[in-house]
Amino acid sequence: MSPRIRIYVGAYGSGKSEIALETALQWAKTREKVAIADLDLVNPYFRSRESLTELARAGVELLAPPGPLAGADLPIIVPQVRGAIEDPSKHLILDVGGDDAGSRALGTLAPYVEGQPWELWMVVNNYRPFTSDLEGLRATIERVEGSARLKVTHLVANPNLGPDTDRDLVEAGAARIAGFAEALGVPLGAVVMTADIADQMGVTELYGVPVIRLSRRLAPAWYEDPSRLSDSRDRRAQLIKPPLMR
Amino acid sequence: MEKLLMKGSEAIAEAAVRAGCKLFFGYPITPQNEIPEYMSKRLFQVGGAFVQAESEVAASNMIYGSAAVGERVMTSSSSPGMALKQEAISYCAGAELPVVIVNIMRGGPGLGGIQPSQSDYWQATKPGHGDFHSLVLAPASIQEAVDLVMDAFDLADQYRNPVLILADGLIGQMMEPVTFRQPTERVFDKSWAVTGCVDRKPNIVNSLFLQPQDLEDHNHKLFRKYAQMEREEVRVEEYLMDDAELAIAAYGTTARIARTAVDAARTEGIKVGLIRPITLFPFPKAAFERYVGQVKVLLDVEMSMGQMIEDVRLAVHDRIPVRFYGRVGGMVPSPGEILDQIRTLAQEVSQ
Amino acid sequence: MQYDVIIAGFGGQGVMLIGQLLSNAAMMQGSRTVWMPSYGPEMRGGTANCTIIVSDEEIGSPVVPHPHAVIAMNRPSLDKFEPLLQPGGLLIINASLIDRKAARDDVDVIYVDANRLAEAEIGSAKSANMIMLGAYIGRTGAATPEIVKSAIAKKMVGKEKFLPANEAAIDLGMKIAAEQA
Amino acid sequence: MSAEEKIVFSYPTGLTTKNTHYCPGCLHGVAHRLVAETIDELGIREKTVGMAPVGCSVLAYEYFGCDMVQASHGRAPAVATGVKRARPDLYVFSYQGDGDLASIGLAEIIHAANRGEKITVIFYNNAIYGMTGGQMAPTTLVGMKTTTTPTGRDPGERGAGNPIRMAELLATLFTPVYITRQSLLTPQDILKAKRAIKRAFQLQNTGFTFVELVGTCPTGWGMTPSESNDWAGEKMVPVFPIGVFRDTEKGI
Repeated sequence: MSPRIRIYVGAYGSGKSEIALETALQWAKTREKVAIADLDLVNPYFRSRESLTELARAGVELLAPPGPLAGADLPIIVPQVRGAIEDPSKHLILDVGGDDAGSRALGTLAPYVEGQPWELWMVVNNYRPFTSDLEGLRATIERVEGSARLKVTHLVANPNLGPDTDRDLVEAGAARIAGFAEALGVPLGAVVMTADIADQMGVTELYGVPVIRLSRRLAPAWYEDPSRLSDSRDRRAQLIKPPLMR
Repeated sequence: MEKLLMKGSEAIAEAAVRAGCKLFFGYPITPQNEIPEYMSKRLFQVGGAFVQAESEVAASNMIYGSAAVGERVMTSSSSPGMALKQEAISYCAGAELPVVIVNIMRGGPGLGGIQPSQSDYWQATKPGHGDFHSLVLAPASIQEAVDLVMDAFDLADQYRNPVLILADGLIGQMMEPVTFRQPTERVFDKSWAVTGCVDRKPNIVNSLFLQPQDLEDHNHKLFRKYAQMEREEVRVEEYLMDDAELAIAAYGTTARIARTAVDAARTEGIKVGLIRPITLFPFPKAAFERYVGQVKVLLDVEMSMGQMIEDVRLAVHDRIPVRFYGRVGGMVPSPGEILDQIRTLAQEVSQ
Repeated sequence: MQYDVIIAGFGGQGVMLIGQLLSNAAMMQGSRTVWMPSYGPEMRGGTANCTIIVSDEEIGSPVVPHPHAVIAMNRPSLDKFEPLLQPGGLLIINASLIDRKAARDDVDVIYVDANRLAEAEIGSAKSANMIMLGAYIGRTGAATPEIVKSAIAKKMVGKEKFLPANEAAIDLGMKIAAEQA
Repeated sequence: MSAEEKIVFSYPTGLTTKNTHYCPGCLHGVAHRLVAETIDELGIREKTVGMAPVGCSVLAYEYFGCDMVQASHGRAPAVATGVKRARPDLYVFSYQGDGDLASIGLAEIIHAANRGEKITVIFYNNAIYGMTGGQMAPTTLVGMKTTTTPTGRDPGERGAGNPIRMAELLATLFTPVYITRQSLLTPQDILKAKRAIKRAFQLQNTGFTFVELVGTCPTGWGMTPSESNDWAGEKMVPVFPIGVFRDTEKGI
C-alpha cells in the first residue's frame, strides 16, 4: 500500500482535482478514514469541494472551507488540514492548486508533511502548454518544488485534449510522458484515461503502473455537450471558419 | 410663490437642498460646476456638509457612505465623470441605498467636448456592472428639473435605489424662471441604516453574496422593484398626438426644439405630434405602443447617434417604422432642421 | 408674441449681464423667458453671447438659429450673427468699436456710439452695455424701461450708488433708438 | 464568580461569535480582536460604524459586532467620509489591507488623511495580495517572490517599484493627528498595537488617525505560521519600522 499521504500537484488544468477525487474514491474502498483536502486557493472554479455529496456517500471526509465560503474568492486553508497531516490513522489526499502559485499553499504545510509518510505526485498532460516538452516540464517541476518546498516523487500521465481525446492520442501521450519520467529519473505513478478509452484499450496497467479510470466529475454538464453531438471536431472547425470568408 | 430666474444647475442644487439633501460630494467638470459651487455655499447654511472629493470615484463612494447612514445625499457630474461614478452606483443598487445623481451631459466619446449632448442615454439607462437599473428622469425645462429633483429624493427613498437626473448641457446652463414647491412630507423606513446599533442588532450595508443562490434571489428581488417602477413610475408627455399621423420621439432639450418644429409643421397642415419620455427608465413603452395603427412613421430625434431609438423600436416592435435624426458633438439641432425632416416624412407618408 | 435676441461681444463687455437683466425684467412683468449662454472656452477671451427669449406663450426651443434681433458689441460678433438675423429683424451695432456698416439691407439697423457716449454722457465706459439694452427695449418694447430699471435695482443691492448712472444709460439708449427711427 | 477566579479570556462584544475564515497563523484575527477590545473598553459599540474593504478581510462586516458597511475596493476612506460627515457623532473606522489601501485606494486614503476626516484607519500590511492568490502588493519587499513577480520584486530592470511606506507617506501631510506603525508578531508587540489602536480611537474626533499593523500571510508566503512571524520580524520590520510618526497632542 502506498504511503498514507498522497499529494497531487501540477500545472493549471492538468487534471489534478479529477484525479485526486478518483483516488479518494478508490482509497475509500480499501482503506479506513480517508480524507481529501482542497488546497486549491488559486482557481475558484472546478475545485474538488464541488463534489461534496459524492464524497460523503463514499465515506470520504472533505476538508474545505464550510458553507458559503466554499464559493468565496478567498484563499482559505482550514486548520483541520494540519490535523489530518499529523494524524497517523488518516489516509489523506491533498489536492493542491495549479502551478507554483497554487502549490505555495503546500509550502505552508511542508514542514508538517516532512515528518510523515508521503508521496508527491505531479500530474502531467503533454498536450498542455509548458509541459509538452522535457525542458518545459523540468522548469515547471522546479517552480512547483520551489514553492511547495517538497520534492516530486512521481509523475502521473494524464494525456488528454478534453472532449477531443481518443485512444491514439492517449497512447501517444502516455508513451511521451513515460519517456519524460525516464529522462528525469522520476518514476511514473499512474496513467490516467477516461473509462471508455481504458475499455477500448483493454488495459488496467500501462508501463508497469496502474491505469486510473476517470469519469470527469467536475466538468459542468454543458462542457460535455459538444462531444455528445455526432462529431465535435467538425463542429469546432465550423466555428473557427472566419465569418467573412463565407 | 415667488419666481426666481435661475440657471439650471443652480436650480437643481437648490431643489435638492429644499428636498432635504444634507450632503453633497462632487468633483469639478464642465458643464456642471455650478452645482458643486452652489452646494459649497448653500449646504453649510442648512447644517449639512459639502466635500470636494479627490475624484468622481471617491465622490460617488462618499454618497454611498452618507446614504448608508440614511441621510439624503447627492452628487453630480458630466459624461466622462459619470463613467467613473458607475462603480459606486452599482454598489448603491446592490446594497439598496437611496442616492440621487445628476448628469449634465456633454459630447464624447473620450474627452469629447463640453458642449451640450445627450450621449449618455446608454450609460444612464444601461448602467454599470451587474444587473441593475437606476431610475432615470430627464427634464426638458428648468422648472421640470426642479420638480424632478424633488421627486427624485422621494423615489430614491421609496425604492432604495439610485435615481439619476439626466440633462443635457443646455438644461444645466440656461436660465428660466422657477418656483419651488414644498417638499412632500412622506416618511420612509430607514431601520436598515447604519446609525449605531442602539437597542438592536448591528446593521450591515453590503452587496456581497457568496452563495450563488442568495445572489440570484437578491437579483430577483431587485428586479421586482424595477417591475414595480415600470408599473407605477412611468412619466411621459404627449403633445398634439390625438390625430397625429407622424410622431417625434425626443427627450430633454431636444424635445423642446422638436415641439417648436411640430408647431411650425402644424401651421402647414402636417398632422405631427410629439412623445417625450420623462422617465428614460422605466421607458414609456405603452405611450408608443398605443399609436400602432394610428401613427405611420416615428421620427426619433436625439443629440446623440441613435441611443434612445433602440428603446423606441422595442416599444413598437417594428409595427411602426422608426426613422432617426440626430446631431452630436455639441451641435444642437434647430427647429428648422427638424421641420425639414418632418416635411420629408409627411411627403413619404402621403405617397 | 415672442421676442428673441442674441447679445454678443467680448468677454467683459457685460453681454451676459444685460441678457440676464432683460430676462429678469421679462419675468417680473409676467412673461415667460429663457436666458441661454454660450459657455466654456468661448467665455474666456473670445466672444461671449447669450440668447434671450421673452414670450407670452410656453417657450419651445431655447435654441434660436435665426433671431429677431442681434446686439453686436464688437466686430467679430457682428460678422458672426448679422447673417443669421431674420429678414426684417433688428440689428444694434456698437459703432464705437465696429468700423463697418451693416451688410444687410433687409434689416432695421441702429448705430449706437456706445463706448464714447458712456464715457462722455454717463461718466463710465462700463455703461456701454446698458445704453445698448436701452436701445433694444426702446425699439422693440420687449420690456418697459421702468421694469428694466427695477430689475437693475434688484441686481445692484448693496451697490445703489451706481444705480442713477445705469438708469441714465437706459434712458440714453432709448433716446438714440427713438432718434434713429 | 468567586474572588479567586480570574478571567483570562473573554469574548469582546465588539466581535460577533461567528468563526472567522482566516487561515491558521494569519494575524487578521488578532487585529480584529484588538479593534473589538478597544470598542468594548471605550464603550462605543453602539455608536460605531466600521468599513469592510475588499481583500482577505472582505468579510470583516460579519465579524465586528457593530454596524458595518462593505466598501468597494480601495474606497473605504471615501465611504467612511460619507458616513462621518453625515453623522459626526458616530465613531467611524475602516479596516483595510495593503492592496486595498496602498494601491487602488491610494488617492482615497491620502485625501481622507489630508482633509483630516475624523476617522480611524486600521491598515493591515502583509506585503501581499492574499485574496486573489498571492500577487505583488505595493508593500511587497524587493526580491520577494509573488505570483506576479516570479523572480522576485525587481525595482530595476523590471520596473516593479519599491515597497510603499504608508505611515511615513501620510506623515508628510500636515493634517493628520495620529499616525503609527505597530506589529502583531509577538505578544509584547500586540500589547503595544492595542494601545496604539485605542489611542487612535480616543483621538478620532480631533482628526485623522491611522494605525498600520505589520502582519503576516503564511498561506501567501508559503510558510508555517511561526516561520512567517520570524520572516516578518527579520525582513519586513527593517523596511517598515515600528514607531509613532505623528501624534500632534504629544508634539510629534
